[in-house]
Amino acid sequence: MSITANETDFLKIQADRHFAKKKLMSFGLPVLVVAYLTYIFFAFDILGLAQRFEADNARALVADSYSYKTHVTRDNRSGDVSVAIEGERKGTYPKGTSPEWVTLGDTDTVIDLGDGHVVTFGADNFVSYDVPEYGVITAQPSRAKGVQAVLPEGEMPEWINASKNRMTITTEAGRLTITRNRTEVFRYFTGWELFFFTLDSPYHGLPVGEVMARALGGEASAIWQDFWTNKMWRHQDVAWAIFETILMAFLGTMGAAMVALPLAFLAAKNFTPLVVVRQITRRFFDFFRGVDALIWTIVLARAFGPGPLTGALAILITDTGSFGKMFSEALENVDQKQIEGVQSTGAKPIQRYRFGVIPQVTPVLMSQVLYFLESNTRSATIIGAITGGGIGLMLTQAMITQKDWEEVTYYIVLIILMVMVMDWFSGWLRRKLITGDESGH
Amino acid sequence: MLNIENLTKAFGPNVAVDAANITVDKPAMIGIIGRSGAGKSTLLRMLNRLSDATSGRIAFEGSDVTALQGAAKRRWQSECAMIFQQFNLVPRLDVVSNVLHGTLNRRNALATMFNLYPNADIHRAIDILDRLGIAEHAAKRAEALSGGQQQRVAIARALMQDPKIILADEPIASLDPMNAQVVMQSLRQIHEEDGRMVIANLHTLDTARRYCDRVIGMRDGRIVFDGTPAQLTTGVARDIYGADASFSEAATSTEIETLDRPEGFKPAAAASPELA
Amino acid sequence: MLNIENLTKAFGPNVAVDAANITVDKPAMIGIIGRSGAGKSTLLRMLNRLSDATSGRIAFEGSDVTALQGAAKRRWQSECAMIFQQFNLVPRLDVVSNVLHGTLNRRNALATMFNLYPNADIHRAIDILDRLGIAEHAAKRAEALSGGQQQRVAIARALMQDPKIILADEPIASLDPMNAQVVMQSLRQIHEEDGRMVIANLHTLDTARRYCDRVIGMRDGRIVFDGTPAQLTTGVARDIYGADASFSEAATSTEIETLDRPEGFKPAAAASPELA
Amino acid sequence: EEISEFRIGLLGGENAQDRLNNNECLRAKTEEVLGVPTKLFAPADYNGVIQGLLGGTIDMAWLGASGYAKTYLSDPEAVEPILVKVNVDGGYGYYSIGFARKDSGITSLEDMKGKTFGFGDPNSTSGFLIPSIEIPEVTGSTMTSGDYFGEVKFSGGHEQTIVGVNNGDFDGGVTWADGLGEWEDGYNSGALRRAVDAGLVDMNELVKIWQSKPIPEGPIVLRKALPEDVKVKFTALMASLPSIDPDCAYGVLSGEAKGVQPIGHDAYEVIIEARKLKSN
Amino acid sequence: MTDMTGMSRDAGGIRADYMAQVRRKRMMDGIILIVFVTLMVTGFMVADDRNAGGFWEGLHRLFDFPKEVLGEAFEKVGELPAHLWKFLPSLIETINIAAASTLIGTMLGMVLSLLSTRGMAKWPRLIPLFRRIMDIMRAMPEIVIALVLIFVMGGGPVPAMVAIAFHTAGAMGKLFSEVNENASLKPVEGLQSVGASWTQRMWLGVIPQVAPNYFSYALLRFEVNIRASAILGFVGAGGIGYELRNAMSWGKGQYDEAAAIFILLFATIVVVDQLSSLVRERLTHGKTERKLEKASA
Ligand SMILES: Nc1ncnc2c1ncn2[C@@H]1O[C@H](COP(=O)(O)OP(=O)(O)OP(=O)(O)O)[C@@H](O)[C@H]1O
Ligand SMILES: Nc1ncnc2c1ncn2[C@@H]1O[C@H](COP(=O)(O)OP(=O)(O)OP(=O)(O)O)[C@@H](O)[C@H]1O
Ligand SMILES: [Mg+2]
Ligand SMILES: [Mg+2]
Ligand SMILES: O=P([O-])([O-])[O-]
Repeated sequence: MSITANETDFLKIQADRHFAKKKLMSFGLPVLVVAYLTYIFFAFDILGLAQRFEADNARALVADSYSYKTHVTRDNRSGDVSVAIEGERKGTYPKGTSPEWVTLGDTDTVIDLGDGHVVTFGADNFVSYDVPEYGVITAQPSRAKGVQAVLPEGEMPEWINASKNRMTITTEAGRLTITRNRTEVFRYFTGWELFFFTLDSPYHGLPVGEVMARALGGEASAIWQDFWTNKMWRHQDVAWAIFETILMAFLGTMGAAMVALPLAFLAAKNFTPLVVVRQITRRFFDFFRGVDALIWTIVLARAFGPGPLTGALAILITDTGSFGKMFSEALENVDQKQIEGVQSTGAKPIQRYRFGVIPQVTPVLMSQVLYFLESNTRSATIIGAITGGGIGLMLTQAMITQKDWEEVTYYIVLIILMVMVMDWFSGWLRRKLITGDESGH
Repeated sequence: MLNIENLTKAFGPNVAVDAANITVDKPAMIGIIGRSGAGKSTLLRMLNRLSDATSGRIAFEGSDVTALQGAAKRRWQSECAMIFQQFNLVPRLDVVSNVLHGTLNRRNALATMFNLYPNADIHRAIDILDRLGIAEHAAKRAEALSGGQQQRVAIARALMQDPKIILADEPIASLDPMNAQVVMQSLRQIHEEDGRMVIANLHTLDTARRYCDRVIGMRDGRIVFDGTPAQLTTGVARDIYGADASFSEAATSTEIETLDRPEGFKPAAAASPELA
Repeated sequence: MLNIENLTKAFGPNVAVDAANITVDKPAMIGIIGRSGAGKSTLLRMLNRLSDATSGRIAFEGSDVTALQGAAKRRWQSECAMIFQQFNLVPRLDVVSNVLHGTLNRRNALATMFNLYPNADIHRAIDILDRLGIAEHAAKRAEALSGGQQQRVAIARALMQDPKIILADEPIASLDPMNAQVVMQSLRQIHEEDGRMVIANLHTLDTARRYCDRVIGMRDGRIVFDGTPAQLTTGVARDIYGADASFSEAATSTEIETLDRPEGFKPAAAASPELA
Repeated sequence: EEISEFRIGLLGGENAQDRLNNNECLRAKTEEVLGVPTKLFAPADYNGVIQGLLGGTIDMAWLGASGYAKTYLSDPEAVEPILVKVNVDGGYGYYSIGFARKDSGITSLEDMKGKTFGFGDPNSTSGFLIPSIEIPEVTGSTMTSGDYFGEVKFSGGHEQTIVGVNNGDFDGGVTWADGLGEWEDGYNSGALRRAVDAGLVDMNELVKIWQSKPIPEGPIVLRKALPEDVKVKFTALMASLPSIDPDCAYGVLSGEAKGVQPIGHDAYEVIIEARKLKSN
Repeated sequence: MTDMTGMSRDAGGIRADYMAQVRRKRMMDGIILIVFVTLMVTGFMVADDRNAGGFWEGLHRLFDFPKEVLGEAFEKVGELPAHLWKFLPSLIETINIAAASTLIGTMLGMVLSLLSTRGMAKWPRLIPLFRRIMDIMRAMPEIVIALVLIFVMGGGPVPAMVAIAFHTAGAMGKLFSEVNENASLKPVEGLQSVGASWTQRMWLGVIPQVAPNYFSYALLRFEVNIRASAILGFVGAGGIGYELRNAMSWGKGQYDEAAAIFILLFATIVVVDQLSSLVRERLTHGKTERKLEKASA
């Protein structure tokens, strides 16, 4: 026994106290966290939110992201029937043509929704919908009398929503809406329709092999043209938008790095002994950084108007603040020995910086710049949504109008890919430039 | 009580332990010697189930240790304490907490995360530290201790497990001779006083000779010697180490006495050797 | 040619160099000894004009070095090369680039910004490296070299300056004995072959004795000894180092020979000391 | 003086790309008429276009009445109205429509007491300015949150208001419609109609709770600093657009219209006064 | 010193080799420089061309907008305190969004990072899976998630919180796993040898080692998230961003409010920034800074 029993007892009491304190600590932190989250739970009204949660919307969103619908519409005033993908003008079938599940007759139009569901547009605005295991629903909308629906006997099922002037029938096969002015049928399909070619293109609906064969047969540029200018998916504009986004990030980040580097010397203790200059520079950095790129965008919009340049300048200003701070910290950490070594040879101050300082800080600076390049690609998406440029604007607008969720999905996938590619690219550059540089000129 | 049968571990084409057979009938202090790469660590790690055997079997008191999984495996680990060359303590935590880690397997996981150790355990931890002569460091962070003290904390953690077997993987290799001695003494004492089985990898012959009841020699994964220290002649040692006649035990010695060698003082010579 | 008169440097109340007077008439190899804090580095730094003297004067070949400013001061620095204990190279740049830094003062600033050195300079740099026996490392990064090699690169940079004086601030303090010898040999050879003045701070007496023509001893900022190595008796050394009679030169020696001391072998003792 | 470029600003309300597509024909025609490169810009909100006009980076836009008022109040010398869209019925007005969900049981502004009310964009005439003046006349109270309505919020735009009401985020909201046609179709044109056409809402599930007095259609404006001949040429182009290219006019004027007719600053004095009233 | 007396046999060869290397290097440097300059210049020209207003023509108007805002703010400086008070609740909401999402995101990121660090992962085979998950979480801009959630569950702070937390989890997961890689596995093995479960090994063996770094990163992230939550307010997720957008877009007449909001936002960011650098300094004694650089290098 190295120490007396007394001392051991003392140690035990001490340890007990120590552990009591530790218990308090290890309890205190989680308790604080839980308390805060509880506060948030109530402050943010999560319960109320759960009630308001629109499962329908979520379902619509998910369904729409991988499917599309084709509208068959009859104008009840003129009697004209049109078929359009997503109900858009640019997806409309040329007059007199239709997909094979729609049979255009002289008076009757028969729409086969599959699984035995058949909708028929008859004469005088008459509509009938044969729902298997339920019966036939008919209606004859007119300006004077409203929709005039006739349903099979029994209680009206909840998938039918009818009032005097409007009726909507929603089934698994599709949806029928009748108002006094219009009768409209939706049929849903899986996939992103018209992704490659729109209906007006001769290549629409051709099998891949056939298109390939034609491409080899000298039609490649026409095929590319039809795909590239696809009105529905606008691949050309999307490509430009992605490019603009990356351009904003690139110009902003690199520009900021170039502006920040000389300024950082002014903010570094070991290079600028003057406290006033240092403090002023630092406060400027704080200001540039503290005002978010978003606000800079608004400020700059007056001078430069909407567009990618404004976004790039906003990123440039914010990042000058961030880089300025980080660069000056890196500069404060430089090894004085190397500088002194260069200085002792009688080098001029600028040479001292060039050989004593720059080689030391390049790896740090470079990796920070490249890291920001990637993260700014994401910021540029958001800034674009506000200044009017890039993929961000396309995305937010598609979301706000809340219809083309397949386009939203398309943009989201592209954005994620873009950011991941930039992440990979900046990582690759970092490895190439920093570790691969053997002589380090 | 411990039966190792044809225990084999292969890393790819490389066989680290090759059909090892060891039988231990009653608690003993066993030293395993052999040169670097002989498979000593691998053998101990399989015993503690830190790594899985490729084939073969370990049986302890009748039960098949190699087959244990999940909770049962962790149960076994708690009965078979391990001491590492690098101590493997949590450096930022205090000594008592490190020792209390020995009880983790017995205690409720959630409780241990909140440092809810029973007071009795805390007191026992201090008693064990006291037994090993480092009670006064109880409240310090493990990283603040010297190597020898850290290794004793590791032993304390092992004792805290109240294990049937203590495995020690080169427990003194990172220590200076003075500390090495203290640590080996502690292990011996634990064996003698508590009657626990101790299996220690050692890389010096003299340590094995002095502290162990039985010495096992390994070479290239195979057990090439198993006997009493007395049977471990220099010739046998050369076989184990694959050394030639120039082999001298002193090269591997960690005895304190051998360090206090008299030094002849020689004034700086004026002649300078040719450069290049 | 070099006249140091009453050179003084004070850091606040602390006088690092106190009215030093040194006169050198012809290129010599001078060693400055003294214990840590004696003011050796400060003296050399004032000579190179890395720091300014508080008072006093340095004159070289008639011109007042202490008064130089701007371009003239940098001109002087280029004529008075400095070698540092920690080499002070730019580790990420290759060896030749580091050596070429010796020409910075002579070359156009803009050209050097883009690493545009004349080919003749590059060739000379490689020749110098070759002379110092490290030409084969020319293309490597400085940080990839061993300490001794790095110090030779630093010497190459100094030689690249084609200086009249080479100042070396404890050039071998970071090196192992083998490398220390190579570096000191190089400095001596440069002195002898090129006839350049070398002033080296040294912290071991035997090095100063072996390589220098003249030894200056400093204590607490003052020059307390100035003479030939032969005059540097153990008594004088004790004075310089402020040591008592137990002072033994061996303690500071970096001689290779003194390391190969014979070792007595003593077999392991069986007795084990009590635990705790 | 000469211009090197002509820049058209497009107000929100549709997919940015749809807006660009709909106005592409106008861009091409303008380029032809003016002989300078012409570009379209579609910022995210009303303010984006207004800032462009104020800063001189956008030369022409079709503003809402309130948007014009804002531009005028910020800088009277920035823009001048040239033309206004005339509806099929010959008038040039539309309405701000208050609406709610049918299943909420709300049928009038009285029922909205203590409930959440949604405006659109702060710069919208029908989505904010007019209702913020006319609704208090009905309720006899201010539009401040807690005064009459439990909470008053800006949704950000007409589309967001409709979706917000439909989702229950707002108990009621205001948006624009031409007031012609049937409720169940979402009227002949307007934000409701677009939402119905897109399948976003079912008018059966909504009820009208309020309607404003007619609101003057917003003006097509040109930057005042433009050279006179540019103004003349462009005005002529716009004025003749419905007759020379009805399809293009349909896209540019967001639906059926009888045509456009000249209009001056005076027509918006009322709106400007209204807007001044709302500024503190 | 034989080789000091004259040029050694192979010095000529070394010379030639080095000169060749210098030439190669200069050419590479030149090419990189030209490529970079070209990218910058043409990039600028393209952006300038696609922008409504040009850079040079707009430059003199740079201060028009700030002048307008500040002019009005100064005019009505008396109302400023009232405005500040009025918008304080929105600011608190914004800070709460940032704090809650940082907290949740960090905790999630912690688990993800432990699951995707070699030597610590509970299911080593799933490491690539967890890494990809983190990549995707990181790549997803907050605004995208927020807008989708606003559609599904309506406006308010929760969509913003979830969106930011999601992104934060991905970002922190990556940073944390870099920290984990520098942590010693010895304590983990030590705990494994006593029969500790995975959770115990992580909590007692890893967390104590990495906690200061985690904490420092989390604080840094908190700052970023305050800005992010202000931005999301701009697109309809509540908080101070919503107020700012309304005031800003109304324009003249409410610029004093915009200025007040701006002051609040800016002050918050500066305060948090200063506080967090203070705490981080204390926490790691400058250790993390260096680690950060290493990690990013
Ligand atoms: N995780 C592993 N993966 C691959 N090979 C391994 C691994 N662990 C050990 N080995 C190999 O197994 C053989 C035995 O290693 P082991 O560590 O058991 O030797 P040792 O006797 O403990 O040596 P030392 O004295 O160096 O600790 C060696 O050849 C080693 O390279
Ligand atoms: N930059 C400085 N600021 C303040 N005091 C200094 C500075 N440089 C040196 N000193 C002081 O001046 C005295 C002499 O220092 P100097 O470095 O010249 O000693 P030295 O003989 O080179 O010692 P060493 O062997 O440790 O290098 C010391 O007391 C030191 O603390
Ligand atoms: Mg081993
Ligand atoms: Mg010194
Ligand atoms: O100004 P509005 O067109 O939105 O009424």
